[in-house]
Formats: sequence, C-alpha cells, structure tokens
Amino acid sequence: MSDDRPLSEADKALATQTAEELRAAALAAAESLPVDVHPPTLFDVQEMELNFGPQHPSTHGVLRLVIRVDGERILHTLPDVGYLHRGTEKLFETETYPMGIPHTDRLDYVAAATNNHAYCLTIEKLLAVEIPRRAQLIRVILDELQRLSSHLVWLGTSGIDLGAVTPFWYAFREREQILDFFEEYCGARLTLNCMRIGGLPFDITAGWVERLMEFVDDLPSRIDDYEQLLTDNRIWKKRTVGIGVISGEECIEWGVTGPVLRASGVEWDLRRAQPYECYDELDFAIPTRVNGDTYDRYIVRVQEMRQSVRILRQCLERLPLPPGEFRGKVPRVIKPVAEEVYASIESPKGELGFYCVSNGTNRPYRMHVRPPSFINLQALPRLAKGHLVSDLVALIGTIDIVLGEVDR
Amino acid sequence: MKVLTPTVLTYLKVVILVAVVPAVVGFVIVLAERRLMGFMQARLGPNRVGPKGLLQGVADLLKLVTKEDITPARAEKAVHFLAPVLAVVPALTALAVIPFGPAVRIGRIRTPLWVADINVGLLFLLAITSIGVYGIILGGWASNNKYSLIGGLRSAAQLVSYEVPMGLALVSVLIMTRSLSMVEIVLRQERLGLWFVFPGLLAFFLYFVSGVAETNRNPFDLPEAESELVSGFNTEYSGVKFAFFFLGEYAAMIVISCVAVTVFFGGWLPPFPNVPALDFLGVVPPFGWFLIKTGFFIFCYIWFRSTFPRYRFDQLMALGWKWMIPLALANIVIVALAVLLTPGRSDGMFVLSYIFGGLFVLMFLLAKLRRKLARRERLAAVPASAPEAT
Amino acid sequence: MALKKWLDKLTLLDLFDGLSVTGRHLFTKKVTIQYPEQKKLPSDRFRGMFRLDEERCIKCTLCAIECPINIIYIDWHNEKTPEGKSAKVLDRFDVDLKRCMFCQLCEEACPTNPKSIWLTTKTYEMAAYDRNDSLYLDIRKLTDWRAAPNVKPFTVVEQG
Amino acid sequence: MAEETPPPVPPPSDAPAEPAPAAPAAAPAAAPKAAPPKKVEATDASAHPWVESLRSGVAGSVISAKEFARQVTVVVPREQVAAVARHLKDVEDFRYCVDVTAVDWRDREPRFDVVYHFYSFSKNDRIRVKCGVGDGEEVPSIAEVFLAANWPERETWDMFGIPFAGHPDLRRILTWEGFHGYPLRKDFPVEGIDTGAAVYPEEWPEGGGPAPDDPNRKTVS
Repeated sequence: MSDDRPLSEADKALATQTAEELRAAALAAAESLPVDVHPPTLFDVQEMELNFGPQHPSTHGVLRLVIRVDGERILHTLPDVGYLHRGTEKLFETETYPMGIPHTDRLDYVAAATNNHAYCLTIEKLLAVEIPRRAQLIRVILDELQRLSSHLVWLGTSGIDLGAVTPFWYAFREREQILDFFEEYCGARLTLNCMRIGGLPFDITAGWVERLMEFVDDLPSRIDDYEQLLTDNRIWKKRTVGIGVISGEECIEWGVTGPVLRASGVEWDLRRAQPYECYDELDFAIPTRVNGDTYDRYIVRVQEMRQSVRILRQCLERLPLPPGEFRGKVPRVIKPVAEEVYASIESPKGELGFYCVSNGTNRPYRMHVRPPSFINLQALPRLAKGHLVSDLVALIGTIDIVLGEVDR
Repeated sequence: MKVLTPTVLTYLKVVILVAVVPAVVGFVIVLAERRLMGFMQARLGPNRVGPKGLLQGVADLLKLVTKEDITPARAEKAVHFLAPVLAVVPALTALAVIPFGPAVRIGRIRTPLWVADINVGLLFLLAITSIGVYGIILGGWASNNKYSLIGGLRSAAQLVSYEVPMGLALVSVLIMTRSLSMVEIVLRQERLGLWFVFPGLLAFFLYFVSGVAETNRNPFDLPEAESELVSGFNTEYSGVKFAFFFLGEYAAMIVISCVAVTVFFGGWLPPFPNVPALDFLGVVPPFGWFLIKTGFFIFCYIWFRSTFPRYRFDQLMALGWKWMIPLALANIVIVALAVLLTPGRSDGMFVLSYIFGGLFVLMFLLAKLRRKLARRERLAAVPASAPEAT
Repeated sequence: MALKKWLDKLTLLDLFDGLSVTGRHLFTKKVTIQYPEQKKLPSDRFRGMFRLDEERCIKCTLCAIECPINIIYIDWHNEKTPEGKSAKVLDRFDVDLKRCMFCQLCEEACPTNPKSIWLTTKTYEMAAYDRNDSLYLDIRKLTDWRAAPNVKPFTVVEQG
Repeated sequence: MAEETPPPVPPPSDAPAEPAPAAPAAAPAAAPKAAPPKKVEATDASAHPWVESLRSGVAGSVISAKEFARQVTVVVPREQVAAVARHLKDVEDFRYCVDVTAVDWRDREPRFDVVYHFYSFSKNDRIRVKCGVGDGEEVPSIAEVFLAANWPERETWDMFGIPFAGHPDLRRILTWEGFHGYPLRKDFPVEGIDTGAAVYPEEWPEGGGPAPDDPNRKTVS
C-alpha cells in the first residue's frame, strides 16, 4: 500500500475521539443527572439520555445502547453488550473436539452451518486432514444456503426496522424453504450441527439435489420481488442513501469485514482471498459498491444472494458424482498435536474465525471465536454519530449483528 | 309517530353514529386490515375467532377491555387519562357533518343521512380534526417516558405541518363549489355531473397524502414508529385507554376517507351521474356507493401500510413544507385561473379535468417504460462473472 | 439510467411499482400452515423426541460420554443370567430433556445396529407445563411414551 | 445430471484483493490454496522475512518464531507489543487487526499469552504475535494503533483480567462492572460463581426460582 496512513487527519481525529468521547459521555451521564439549577430556556441545547434496548424491537436481540441525543440527533452512542453471554469459549475447553460443534450452532444462530464449518475447518487444519471432494461440495452448498437464509433474515428484519413490513414475510417464506432443505439433510432447521471434523455426518438424501435445484431456479424471481419493493422505492432510498457512510480504509481500521467492508469498495472476500473447500474452482463475483452507506450494504447483500444462487447451481451440477466418501480419515478420538492454529471463513456477517490452542489432549486447551458481529458492532458509535434516532435503527440493521455471536 | 320529531331523529342519529362507528371499527376495519395485510404478505391473517375470523375484532376488544389499566409512576394522571378521550371524541364528532347519503324514507319518516348540514361544514371538519392531535401530544407528554415524549413531539410537528397542505387542498375545492357545506359540495358535483377528483386531481392527491400523514399511518407513522420508538406516544397505555387511542386512529382514518369521498368522489353519487348510459349503476343505493368508495380508501390505507417503509422525521417535514405546501398553493392558483379565465361557471373544471386526465394517462404510459428500464438496470447490476484476478 | 431516475422523481412510479407487488400477492397462494389441523411432515432425519430400546442397549454409556452437556445419566450393575453369564442391567437411564439441544451426537455414538437410542422419531410435540417433571425422561418414559403424557407421538415412528 | 461433468476450472485467483506492491519473499507463503500442509510439526521461522523485518525494525522484539500450518507465530516481549504492532502496520502493511485474545497457561511463568492476529491485504496472509504476561502485569494497548483492537482488548481484560495500559476505555464488556473473577482463567469454575447479582433477593432468593412462600410455587421433588 502506498498510503500506509490511510485515514486523513480529520478522520483519524474523529475516529480516535470516539472512544474517549464515549468515556466522557459515560462520566458526564453519571454527573448530569437531573439537577434543578434553573429552568432551561427555549434555546438551550437540551441533551437527553435515551436507553435503547435491551428490550427494544429493533436491536435484534439484547443489545443495549445508551445514547445521548439532542432532540433526535445522536451525540454519543455507548453500546453495552453481554446480555447473552453464555461462556461458549469456556464450554469448548471442557469438552472433546467433536462435542464442541453443537455449541457453535448457538453463536450466530441464524447461520449455524457456517459456524460449524469454521470450527471444523480449524480442527482439520490442526490435524492436517484432507476432506473428500464430495464433502467439500456439500459443505459449500450448505454454506451458501446458510448465507442465503441469513441474508433473508437480514433483509426481512432490517426492512421491518425501517417500517417496511412486507419483505419480512416474503423473505421468511423463502427462508422456511431453505430450512426445509436443512431439515431434510441433517434433521434440524436452525441449530444444524451439520458438519463433522473431517467431513460431514451424512450423505445427502435421494432427490435433495433435484429439489434444491428447483428452488434455486425459482429464487432469482423472488429476489426480484424484494428488489421491486425496496430498491427503487424513494422512501427506502431516502432512509438508506448516505446513512452511516464509512470508507473502506476506515472499515479496515475498525476491523469491519463482510458485506459492510465490500459496500465500502474493498473487494475482499475470504472465499476469494483465501479459498477454502472448493471455492477456488467456482465462478462467482464479489459484489462491491463504493459509497459505503446503508443503501450500498443493502445492494451488496442482495447481490450476494444472487451470487449464492450461482454458486449453488454450480455446486449442484458438480455434485452428482457417484455417492461416495463424505468423511475424511479422522481418528475416532481426536488428539491433535500441541499446537495453535487460526482458521476463518467468510460467514454471512464477515470473517468468522476460530483460534484453537491444543495441548495434545482430546480437548482444546483454548478455543477462541473471532466473531464478525462483535468486531463490526464496535464501529456502530462511529457510524451513528450525528445521525438521527431513526437512522440508528437502520444502522443496527445494516451491520447485521446477531447477539448470540456478539456475546457468545 | 309524533315522537320522532326531527330533533329526536338527530339525537337518534348521533347515538347510532357513536355506537355504530366503533362497532364498524372493531368488526370490519381491524379485521380487514389484518386479513388484507396477511393476504398481501402471502399468509392468511387471523382466521380463528368465529367463522373466517369474523369475530377477531370482538376478541381484540375483549382482550383490551379486560387488560389491566396501568398508569406509570410519576405520570400526569389527569392528562394521561384525558388524552385517549381527546383522541377519540373529535374524530367521532367530525362524522356529524359527513353526508352519508341523500334523504331516505323509512316507513313514513323521511330523514337525510347526515346528522347536521351546517353551512361551514368543511371548516368545522378541519377545526375539529385538528383537536385530535392534542390527544396524542398530551398522551406522549403525560406518560413520563422519553420514547412517548419523542412520539408526541413528532406528532405535534407532523400534524401541524400537514394540516396546512390539507386545508389548502380543500381550498381549491371551495373555489369550485363556492360553498363550505358538505351537502352542497355533493349536490354541486351532481349538478355538474363531474366528480371533483377530475379537476382536482392534484388537490385530491395532496389531500389524501396529508390525510395519511394526519392519521399517523404508514408511511408517515412516525409518532408510533414501532421499530424506533416502541410505539411512541402510546407506549405507556394499556387496556381501555389503549383501545381508545386505537379507536381514535381508525375513526380518523374513516373521517379522512369519508371526506375524500364527499369532496372529491361525489359522496353518495354513482360514477358520472349525468351519463344516461350509466343509469344501471343506480341499482346500488346511494349509501352503498358511499360505503364502496370509503372502503376503497381504507383499503388504500392498508395497502400503503403493507408496502412502504417509513419516512424519517426530517424527511417528512421536508416533504410537507418543501413539496406539499408549495404544490397546494400552486394548485390553488391553477384552479383559480382555470375558473376565472373560462367563460362559463363550470367550463374551467372541464378544462382542468382534461389536463389532469391526460397527465394521468401519460403516467401510465411512462410506467411501462420505466418498468422496462428498471429490468434492464437490475440485470446490469448483476456482475456477470468473476472478475479476472486484478 | 438518467431517464429512469427522472421518471421516478417526477411520477412516483417507484411507489406504484411496490404497490403492484403487494397487490399481486393479494391473490397468490398463501403459505400459512394451519398448525394443529395441518401439519408438516418432518423429514426422515428429523431430530425429535428420544426413544430407547432397552433390549438393544449394551450399556456402554458412550451416549452419555458423547453428550456435550451431560444430560444422559446411566447407572448399571452386573447380574448373573440363568445361564451363568454375567450381564449388565440398567438401573437408570435418564435424559434431562429440558436441557437437550437435539444435536444427535448420542445417536451417532451408539455402537449398536440398529441404534439403541435414536431421535429420528419425527415426534416434536412435547410441550409441558412443568418442565422438571414432564421434560425429564426416565427409562420408563423413554421406552414407552404412554408414561410421558405430554409427548404426542407422531403417527409414524421410525425404528432406529 | 448423472454423467460426470468435469468442472471447468478457472485459474485460482491467487492474487490478493487489492493491488499489491512488491512484497518481497512473501509470495510463496502468500499463495493460497496450496495443498494442505502435510507436516504436523511446527518449524522454526526465525528466518522468515517478516520476522527478519521485525527483528531489524524493533530492537530486541523477537524472542522466538515458529511456523505451523503456514501460520507464522512470533513471540515478542510484553513491553514491545505496541511497537511491534506499529511496525507491522506501517512497514509490513498488516493493516487489519483480526483479533486480540489470550491463553491462560495456569502453571506456567509468565502465566498468560496475549495473542494478536494481524492480516495484510497486500500479502493476503496473517501473522500471529504472542507475548507472555504474568498475572497482574500490564500490556501496552494497541487500541491506538488499530481501532479494531478496542473491543477485543476489553474482552481480554474482562475474561482474563489482563490490563492493557493506555487503552482508552478499559471496562468490562461481556460481563458487568463489579463481576468477581475472570471467567476464562483456568481456575474459574465452569459451573460459574455466585455473583451476588440477585436483583430482587426478597422475591427471587438465592438459587433462583420462586420464593418459598409464593403461592404459585409448585413443589418439585
């Protein structure tokens, strides 16, 4: 990079300020509890502290934001997470490697397959096992189905955040079908537990591919419907264009990954940058936009759904090899070498990584999750600054957080 | 039958209006809204209570009435109690001047289907509906809740702003009718053989959009904005008081629809009342026509709600002050010029009808063109293939 | 696409476009499933209610070991059979269903063929008013659901 | 469908997403999607160009370096962490701080490892930096270097009790202020501890569940 100090000085000041300001805001909030000094005049700036969540319809779970507003304009945002903390990382340490997989389902609970995948990939890297090609293809299919379903949930809920109730139902109608496919494959709809270290628990059932192909052929027209409802809609555009603009450089500085990063013009997708499984032989594009606002993030996600359809189609065409190996040669008791490894995949939300430290026993000594939602969420105060309360709702939606993953 | 003097009849009508409208709201509109929204969202909507869900309104009402009525600590108790009443009463009062139909004869009694035909009907309507905003503002303020307060404030600004284009839109109708009496407005349309929606297309559009804003309905439902303000001004209301707010909102919706029908769509008149070829439309009684038209507007409310996202507060204000009010003023000038510059008393209205009708047709043609363009754009937006490694 | 932008701005057609989608769906087929009357057929691999076959079980306790949250409790003792062999006899086989996350690792761990413990029963109606009592399955309830009145068996019960 | 279609294999795009200036010697390591590593032994990586660069750029910064599964790990002294991060960001172009976490080696001295992952877009590769930290010792915060490290550092403080010197807002993040103990330390029980956080002790007594005299309480054996 020629520009090794990416942020301009003003941007940098704004960005570094935020954390200090948050602290100052917290202190000021404690001190400036209502004291009747004099009745405020009409033209005084009257700051108000608003407790946004944890029980709030559009915080997507139990996120709490303490915001200071002047009228409706946001001066400070102080995210408070942890309401859903379940100590997953601690749980990993107490259990053998395969027993950790069901726990990963509960991190990003709208995208369980990608969590399973990242976890299994990490252990496989530690074991240096190769997984059969059939398993690779099915894993990619499951991943992309999961990406579709996660983006559909995002589309529906962020539509509702901005008052458009109908896309939610359409999106969930399609998601329901995707969950049916999951159910047929692995028996569960949400907490899938659908991958195993070294491969997969099952082969696909008869007719699954054909039915999935039918669905995949149908999907683009459904996506057209959502776009017809929202993409050109002037109200939708007014609510999203220019809201929460963040540059690519700043995204990198904040560690923001996934569609948010790509909407800011950085064409970086782990499926392409560090291909895992068989992504390197698949033909797909990485949708990017340049403005980095909420509208662009919407467009990027919708386009990603279309790309997922393409990937699915290719995988399904390649799949009907004779049914064969779907699980690599993994010992029954998994005891990796005492080493450490980090592996990550492109989850629907961004870079989902697992950092595993083994001490040679059958349990991980330390298993750390690098959750994209958590890291992305820390840019929220930066995004929200100066916007209105209504925009805050749009911004929480646009980062696409899942609190199960933020709090772990 | 000396008992049923006109005075008694009027009281009777008032009772019917006050008793019937809530019933209609409960049974028909709530159900229609939920079922229709369900249909538009590819689901069925409530269909469990009673046959086809017809008693859903009763169930909702029973639930609301039996719920605990909570007043928050440190709320302004009196105002908190008064606010829902203030939201309902003006909306119901406004119905008094709506002519639902011409005089009807029941047995030997002949009576018009309106409570009062006052000569400042339209003015009365504007005045009385604007009182309804106090209910929302006071409710939001008295709840001792910041979300409610923001909701109330938004509501105040919104209703004050949209009152103006609404009134201005109706002024252009006044120019055409030269009367404020609601009955006279309908009769004038009958004499003219022309619904005012044709010469007043722009006025109707402005009126209806302002009306949607006035009733806090999507896409202008900012005061309650469920996903932002957690229901806004009525967050702290439950039970009967909440039911009153609910009723007030729906009654206001009915009033706006009724006024739109009366002023722009010829009230109880069938379409094109002067065209003899359309006489068969007379099978539907006048009151039936009124109901059909009002129903259509309420359907539009529901349709909008299920389709559009919500405006942001500042955008709403900008829309009101920068677009609606100038347009409404311009519309007044256009209508006034048309009326002044044409020889006959009603020629101007026909000229305007042709102009607006032509524009309307043009819009439909443009719609086709636009759809084609949109499809092309969407296809172009999909990256066709993986870019070569850069 | 300047033309389209201009058209949108002038004529509100973008809004009518959206209205046409919802208007169209007014008449499409509805996807609601009227639940208690209509039911979706769970797939063959659907992970539902537990079932245990005491005959097949070899008391190896692998399922209890593999369970990530340790909700399977097994006690057994040795008994002499009439033939003089020693055989394991179950004293206790409990599943604390209220904590179960239906991951199917126990079924996977089971070494018998067909499986002695399995979840692919398609039964998912297990709602109960008292979770400590009704959602705690002892061996009696696991082998015969009549002992667990809150479990409504799916009509077809797959064996293992 | 049944016939086997040989997939048209496009060339793997082994170039990084962003135009990269010459990244000397990093190229072989950066090639993604090589065959999975066959070796399961870590190798010494002291001669790795990044390690060399680090050694020359920040004096006395490299204690040891190893490579496992094509992932380079550099162990640095605790005091040098901020300088190392700055060097990696400015000189070696590791602009994206992936994660900060820690490992508790209960019986080892120093007790903790603080682990940083950095990613370079131009090299398309990650580097892992570790430093040993004793109980109660401070680590210089890199939140000034990478804004992304803000919350992960807070999380590490919350979970392990490792203080980061110079962090702008070092508060607990997943647990609450006033929580006793550090959950991810090895001596913290998995069952949890009594946090003393009963909100309404008169209604919800210790151990949870309805109060003994609650009429709604059902006796459960």
